[in-house]
Amino acid sequence: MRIGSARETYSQDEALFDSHTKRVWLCVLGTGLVLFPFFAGQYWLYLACLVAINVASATGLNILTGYTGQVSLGQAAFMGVGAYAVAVLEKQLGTPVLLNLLCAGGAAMLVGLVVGIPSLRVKGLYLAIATIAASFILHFIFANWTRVTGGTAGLTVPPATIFGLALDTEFRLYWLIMPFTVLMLAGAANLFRTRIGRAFIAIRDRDISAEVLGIPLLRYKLLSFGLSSFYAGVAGGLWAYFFRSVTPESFPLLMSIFFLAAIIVGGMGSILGGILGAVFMTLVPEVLKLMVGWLPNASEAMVFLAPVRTIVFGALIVGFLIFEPHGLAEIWRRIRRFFHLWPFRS
Amino acid sequence: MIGFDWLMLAEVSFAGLGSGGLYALAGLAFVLIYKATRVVNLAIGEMLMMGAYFFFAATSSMGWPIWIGIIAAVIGSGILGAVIERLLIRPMLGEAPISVFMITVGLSSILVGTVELIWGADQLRLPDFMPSDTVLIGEAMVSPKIFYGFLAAVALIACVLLVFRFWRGGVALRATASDQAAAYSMGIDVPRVFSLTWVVAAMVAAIGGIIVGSISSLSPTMGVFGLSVLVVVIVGGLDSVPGALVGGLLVGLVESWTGTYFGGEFKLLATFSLLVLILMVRPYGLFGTHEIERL
Amino acid sequence: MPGPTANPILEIDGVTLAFGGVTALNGVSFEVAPGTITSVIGPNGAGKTSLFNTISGFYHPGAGHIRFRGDEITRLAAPLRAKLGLARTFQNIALFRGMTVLDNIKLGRHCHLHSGVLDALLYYGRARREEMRLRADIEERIIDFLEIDHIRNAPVAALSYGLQKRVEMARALAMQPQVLMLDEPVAGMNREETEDMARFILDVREEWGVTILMVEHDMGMVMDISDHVVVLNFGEVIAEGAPADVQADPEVIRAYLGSGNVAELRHRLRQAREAA
Amino acid sequence: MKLSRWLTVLLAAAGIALAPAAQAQEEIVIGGSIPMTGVFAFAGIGINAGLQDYFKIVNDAGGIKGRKIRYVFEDTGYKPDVSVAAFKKLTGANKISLYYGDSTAFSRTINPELERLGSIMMAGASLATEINDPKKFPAQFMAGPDYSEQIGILLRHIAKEKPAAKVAIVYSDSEFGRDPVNEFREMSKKLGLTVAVEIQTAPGSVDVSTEVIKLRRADPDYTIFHGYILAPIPEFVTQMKKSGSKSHFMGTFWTMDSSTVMKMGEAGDGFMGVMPYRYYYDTSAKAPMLDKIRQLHPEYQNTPYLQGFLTAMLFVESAKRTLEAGKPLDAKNLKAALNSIKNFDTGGLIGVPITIKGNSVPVGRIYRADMKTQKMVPASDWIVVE
Repeated sequence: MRIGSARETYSQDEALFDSHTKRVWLCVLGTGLVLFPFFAGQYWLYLACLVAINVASATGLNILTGYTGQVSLGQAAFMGVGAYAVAVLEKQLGTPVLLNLLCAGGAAMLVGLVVGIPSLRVKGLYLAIATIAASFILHFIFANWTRVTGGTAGLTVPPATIFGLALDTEFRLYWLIMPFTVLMLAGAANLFRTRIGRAFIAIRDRDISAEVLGIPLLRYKLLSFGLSSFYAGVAGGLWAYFFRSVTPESFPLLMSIFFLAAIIVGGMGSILGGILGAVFMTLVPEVLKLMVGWLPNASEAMVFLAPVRTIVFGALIVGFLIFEPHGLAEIWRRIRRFFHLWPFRS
Repeated sequence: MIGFDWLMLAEVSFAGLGSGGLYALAGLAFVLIYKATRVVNLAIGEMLMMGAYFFFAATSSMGWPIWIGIIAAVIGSGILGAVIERLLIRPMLGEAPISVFMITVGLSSILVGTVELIWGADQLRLPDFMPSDTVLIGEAMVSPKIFYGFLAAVALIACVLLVFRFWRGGVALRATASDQAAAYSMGIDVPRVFSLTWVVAAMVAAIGGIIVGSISSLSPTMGVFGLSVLVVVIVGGLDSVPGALVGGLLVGLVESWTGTYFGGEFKLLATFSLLVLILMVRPYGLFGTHEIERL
Repeated sequence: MPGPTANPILEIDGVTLAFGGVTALNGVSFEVAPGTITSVIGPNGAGKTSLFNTISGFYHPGAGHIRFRGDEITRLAAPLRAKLGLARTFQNIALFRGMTVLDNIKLGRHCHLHSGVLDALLYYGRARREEMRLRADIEERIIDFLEIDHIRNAPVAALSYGLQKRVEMARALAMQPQVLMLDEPVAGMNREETEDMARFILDVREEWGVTILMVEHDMGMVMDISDHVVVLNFGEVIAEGAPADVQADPEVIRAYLGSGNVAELRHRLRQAREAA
Repeated sequence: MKLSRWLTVLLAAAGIALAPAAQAQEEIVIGGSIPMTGVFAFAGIGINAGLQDYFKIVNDAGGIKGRKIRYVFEDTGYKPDVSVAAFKKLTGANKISLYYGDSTAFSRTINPELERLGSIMMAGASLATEINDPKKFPAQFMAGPDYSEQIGILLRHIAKEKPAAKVAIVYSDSEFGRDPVNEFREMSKKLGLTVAVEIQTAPGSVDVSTEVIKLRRADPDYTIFHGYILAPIPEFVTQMKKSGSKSHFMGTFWTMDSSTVMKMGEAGDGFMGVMPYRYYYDTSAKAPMLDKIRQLHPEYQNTPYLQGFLTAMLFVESAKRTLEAGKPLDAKNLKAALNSIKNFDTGGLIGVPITIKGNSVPVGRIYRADMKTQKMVPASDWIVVE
């Protein structure tokens, strides 16, 4: 049980992790993340990197959809822009990794801004549909601007090299991907402690009155679009370094739906939600596979794995929307509250 | 223009109008749902797919005759529509339109998975039941499936429109569409109208699915068709039946013209560019109500 | 009628607003003197909220001018008006339900803050200092003042109607307004809450030196605290002046007792339909 | 003890705990990312059975130089990222020497990893032209002709049957579809054939009648379909035949499974295509290996099964040659052993002895659909691409 809080200054009260317990757990988590690669096998490292990339991208989408209320089904396509940017820069110019990743974010941001322009004309669902259109148009460009993108065969990406060290194993890539994700998460969390984050939420909750309170709608919607696609672009860049092969088919519409599902399941408008959702949705197929493995006639049941995965994916979206619209983050909060009051109330 | 193959243009245009008729039919199913319940149904393509699979199950697996197969598919889809409405859509009454939209995204995934679970992911062929001799309109040859598919679509659209014009349930639906609260106060059972709309739309979609499935083939990826339908209804206007019809034909024409004169890879590009253009210039579509812009 | 004020902070000059064929405002003119409490009254449907929406920049008038401290703002976008110092509350409360009370209030300061995206992502240096200053300022000047310190971390959705109104006022104050526009600040409140609110309004003027423009139905309160009253009916100003003068104006009485009721009825009907 | 030493001990302990269980020395582990589910499941299930069957045959006969084969695989659902995950999982837990991959995207994605590891030779379901390049893909091969070679075989057959014929290609707008289009163009020119038209179809498009109109205008003698499994080929063929076209229709490997072609119905009669292996029911020549398969399975086994089976044969042959030379099983040695295969008898799976110079087995034969007997019948001799 926890009683009271002894915060004495506003800055203590405004801290991201405002209690001692939270900070302790954060340290534990941080240590865990640092030690993880030394203990985990390459498969778990692989999953960890993939999860980290998905967390970064889902967090970007959460900024736009969860916090600003603009639904986008183009997140995967924006990741594609980032991935191609990295592939082209790394292949043709051989520029440094960090610069490439920033350029990837920048390129995706520019594209995102262009796509976001309809948001001044249309709202809500129309925008979602416009982003579907954008992802198909981007796919067309990836597949047919052969001179730059390598056409349908795509591009093969040389390994990221930092100080002459080629990051060609999961173990090494982990040290590139995980810090980036952590930084991006910290950035997003910070964002919502400031006027810009508040403006986003205001636009989501009541976009007209937000304007009267001094928030220029167009500018902030575009800003949100830009930031979200910047996140997608960097995540896509990391994706390119991770998979080392970028093709138009690497970023299907289904992947955008995956990210949307991740933030729905995790909890829209919550940084924690984006993390939980992306981790959960990335691992669900693995868990299902494990579960099928336990069945007595596993090899026969395996045939049903893919369809069941698809159904579970849809059912998670539907189930969370109907029964727990605030997602895993809310469930987490409830569990925590339970322990704060425990054993006096349950 | 000298040397321009006008006959080819005619044939291509007929083909475009033909597939446009199918778009219009699917668009109609979409608009029905939108008009009555304000749900943007991204799973429309998957609902078509379900109808086609029901038809496949009835004819190929059960060995029933074609006509019974069609009726079985329509009834099966109707039940499915009712179930979807009751289980997924009704709990979301009063929620943000975007949440309901995402429910339909999840629904499409559930439907695809179910189909894969039952019938597998392989491509299947529906039994041929349309006349297979090439149809001649003037000198222009038209694919029989497209031609009869178009006729069937037109007949069905006419049927649905007539029903909604004169049947009591249709009147209730239109009343609900124009003013839910007023419909309530006039004693119309609005939840039942919702349910009814989903049933009817699913039935219409089922027929669309049977035609589409027999023109190409049957597979769990058939839902992609729904994306073009989305373009159709945006172009026509989400809440406009004539919009869906005109939009369907327009999209069909645009697709076949670009496919012919630019190449297959430009088809989707053209469709979605049309969508973007409409969104920028006339977001509520060619015939849509201006109001719906404020979704 | 009193002559024009020497240096009005807000001038409404012949403002006309029409939706389709319906004229909501027709040549409305009046002035708001700095440091006063000016109330706009009138039967329902008289155009009061349309007037507020026009002043805050939702609607752009078909004719006429709006001037703020002598500067033309008729065509200015809403956010820029906010920055100039026009703050308002809403008739049907427009708080952001996804935020806490504190964040709602902080939001009001938006246009006076400067941190950019990079500052925000890093939350270091400028952004941090600015947010801390903001917090301190809000705590000391607004939260204490409006006596809402016990709910600062509560989500707004959980609050009572009266408290929500108060939070909305806090947010408007956070905008550092020169003119505070209150749209029915005490509607739906009981007597005690109304008295509290009236006290706050007077205190705001005293302590902050803010000019107040208010739409209100509670005649008791309007007559008690207003310096100047403007009466609208059918989109036109039918009277204005000191509370006592207005109260005695025969046209005002007629508007409220006579045809006004029909308009009120019609308006209520329309509202009911919109709500459904 | 100092912290650093503690850490060292801790890490070492973890290393022991998590290290793959020590392998029995004599086992040879073969891994696979197999699409048991998803759009490519019909092939994956067959491939898996083919691989398993041959490994069982070898193990029952005592293994490779006394070393038993252990085959481990994971389902991928035909998704490249899942395939990669499966690869990581399997290679993390086993010391794998040979691997079967399920798609071009996977082959390409995993290639740098294969080069880095240097311990695994991989074959796969991808017959992409790009993979058939020993310089870029030194550790990979395919147990059949690549798509360009398949097109080459088809065109050679056409040039022989009807010199200076008009040929057309219809392909899907995908990597798979676009793969051999250049080769089609160049080879047609080389063989003196006229390219009537090249038609690209949009993915997921419902109706191909506009494309049919185009194709009909071009009036080709031969039409080659590539980049599809089944749809929209039947629709093309039916509409073309109904409009009076005399064109012959042809397909490539993944279309050519007997049951797939038979689904075309009547319109499919006479449909031809390139097949690197003998069909299950082809008894026109002596084929001891096919007899063995028929013994194992009285029912029809599809062409992906044969592909898996032959891949397994080549895996085993390479491993055997490497071990016989007394060399360790790594990518370089395995690949060298594979490329040392000359005039190898496949037990009749392929009608001619094969020689593997590069990354492919450039042999094929034209088969034609006979709807009366519901079988594919040979329409040409075995054609070897030089």
